[in-house]
Amino acid sequence: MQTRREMLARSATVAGLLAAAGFLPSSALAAWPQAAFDAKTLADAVKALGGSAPVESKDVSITGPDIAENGAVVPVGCATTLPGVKRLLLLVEKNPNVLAAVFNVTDAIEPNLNTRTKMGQSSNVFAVAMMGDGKVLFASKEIKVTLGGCGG
Amino acid sequence: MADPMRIRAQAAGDKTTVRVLMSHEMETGQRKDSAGKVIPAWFIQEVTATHNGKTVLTADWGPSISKNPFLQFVVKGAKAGDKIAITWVDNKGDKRTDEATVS
Amino acid sequence: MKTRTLIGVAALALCAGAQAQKSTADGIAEYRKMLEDGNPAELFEAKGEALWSQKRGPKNASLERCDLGLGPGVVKGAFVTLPRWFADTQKVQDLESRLVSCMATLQGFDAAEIVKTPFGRGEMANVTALATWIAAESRGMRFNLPQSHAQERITYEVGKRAFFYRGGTHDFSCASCHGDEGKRIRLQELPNLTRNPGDGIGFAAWPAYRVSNGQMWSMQLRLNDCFRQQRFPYPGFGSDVTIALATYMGVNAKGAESIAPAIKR
Amino acid sequence: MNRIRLLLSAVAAMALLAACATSPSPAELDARAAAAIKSSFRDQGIAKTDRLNQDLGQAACSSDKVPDEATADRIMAEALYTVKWPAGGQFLGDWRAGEKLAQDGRGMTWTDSSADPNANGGNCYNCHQIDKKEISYGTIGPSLWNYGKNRGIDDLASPAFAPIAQYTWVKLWNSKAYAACSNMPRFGHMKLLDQNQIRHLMALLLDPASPVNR
Repeated sequence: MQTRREMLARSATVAGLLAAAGFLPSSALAAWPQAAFDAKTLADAVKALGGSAPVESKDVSITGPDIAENGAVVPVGCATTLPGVKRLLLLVEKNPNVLAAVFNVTDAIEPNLNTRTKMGQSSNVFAVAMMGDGKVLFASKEIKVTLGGCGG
Repeated sequence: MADPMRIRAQAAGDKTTVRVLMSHEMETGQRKDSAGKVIPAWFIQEVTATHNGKTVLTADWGPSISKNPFLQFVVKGAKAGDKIAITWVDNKGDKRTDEATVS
Repeated sequence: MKTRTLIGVAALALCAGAQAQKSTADGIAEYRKMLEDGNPAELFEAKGEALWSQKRGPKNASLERCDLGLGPGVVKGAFVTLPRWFADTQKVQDLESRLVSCMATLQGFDAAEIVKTPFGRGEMANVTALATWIAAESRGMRFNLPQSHAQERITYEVGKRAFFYRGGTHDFSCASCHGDEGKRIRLQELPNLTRNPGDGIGFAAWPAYRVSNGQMWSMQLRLNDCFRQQRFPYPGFGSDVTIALATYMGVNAKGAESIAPAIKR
Repeated sequence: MNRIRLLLSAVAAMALLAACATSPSPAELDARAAAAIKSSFRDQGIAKTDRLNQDLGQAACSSDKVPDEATADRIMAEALYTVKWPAGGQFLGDWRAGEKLAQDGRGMTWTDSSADPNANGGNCYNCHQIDKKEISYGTIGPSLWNYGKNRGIDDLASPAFAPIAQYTWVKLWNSKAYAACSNMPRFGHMKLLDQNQIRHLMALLLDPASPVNR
């Protein structure tokens, strides 16, 4: 049984080897925020995107099921009732890399987006709203991931 | 070449709900095949949505978005007959654009 | 006094247990509902629809003259009558084995080659996509398999026997899991397939998109994986047992509404 | 005269029709099914076609009817005879290892590389409620929550322990000893789990320290 630290260390080694061999699929897009997607915590991800420390807010909402029958596909949504939002983020606290998606919102759409994310285990999921005035607000929700089927 | 997307864009009043399904593996780069070799990451990194040619949304995605991704958003002011186009680009540089007419 | 307290605690524990159970079931139902809108099976449906009319194969022909049982080219309603007897092949065939016959006769593909191809690859992936679209064309219709031909009735009886056949390292048969009402494996409800399990349940839900692995599963693959979990050896694609089981389940589902292609755990 | 001839030929025609419509006898259908099963499967990995060869119990429990009493008795008696008792009379292992095995549904399929018991799980939660903390459990078998406690085992020195331990060991080793057509796999007899693994499951169910008995 590997500990989490051993596993992380190992995957870091693997990643290092791959990078050295030129195999690491570094972004095909210059603008893709690599550092944010490498982040391990909510605060680090937001920081990597140039945001300040996130504050919990009831004006931001995260939607999703209480229980997911399968972690491979978990429907989640992020929204805010406040005007002036620039970015909406979706994050899964216990995934190896927390950030799942960054939505760059314009005035032409409602600040309400839905997608589906993978979850390795039961975890909090976060919706973050990065506002035009520099405020960073978030909401969280716990989603339980159960084991389904025969497990074989 | 990647398979086409399915885009449904339905107007109700002055709002149009857009639902998109994309055909993509969204491989995380953290799984191993049966021989124990790491399966390289392969995932959509950027999604762009346009309404009659004008960009209304861009998104950056990581590999934790589910396989065959789903995206739903609401465009203000779009009406029946308008065009909604979606483009995705993955980390290998593959891209695909599909268009739907608002109904 | 002490006894009363104990009973009180026990009753509380029972209530809590029952409540937790209910909310688990509700939670799972809510999760499934959320996934219905935007079933990735649509991606396979679209692919199958395009494949049907595309000129392909050594004969560079489309499948538009393929007879799925209701006459050449008739797609709507065909799915809810399969498996059935086909005079040209002198066989009872399910949707997928029938499609392979059409791909061989109309398009010139090598049927034996397709049958050997693993699920999800090459022409087998195309068979699955075609089956997904053809099933979707009968969405909302009710199963009504013909049983007028003697071979259709014999196939049903063979299917019934195969359904109850115990074997393998774990002594499982299909009936071990699907022969009773109201049972579950983990949180997954198990339909009783020895009778009509209801609209859109069991036979009336496949092909289905499998959330767990992001694959489109046809009935042949569904049966294949049942046998894998049963710890049986490997059933051939379109083999007699798979056709007989599909006939058994399809006839039992008479009157059930098809919701295929569905979305599953 | 003509009418009689007509009638006769009508009768003959009907007899002929009836003959055509005669469906195969149950024995013929059994033979057709056996042939279909034989021709439909092939070896894949560790799952070979010899897994289709039925023993008495499998054959007798392969229809929607239960076997007759004499056959059922024979199946149960033979099953009981196969049971191997744990070495040194040691019935219990570690309930933590038992919980892990109970959660694990793997083993013996054609995608598993080894048929060694150490590659197998017990599949228990697939069919049973065990520790209440696990909400994802099946209902094909009865709930095993408080299994030992409900049977009066408060400590291992309790006189209730020995008979319950023996009963449970038999159930895990060869479930057919108590029910000819039990849905439960024969974990010991079919070499799905070894003696130590069964000890761990025994501890999960019977050890007063196991969360199952809290």
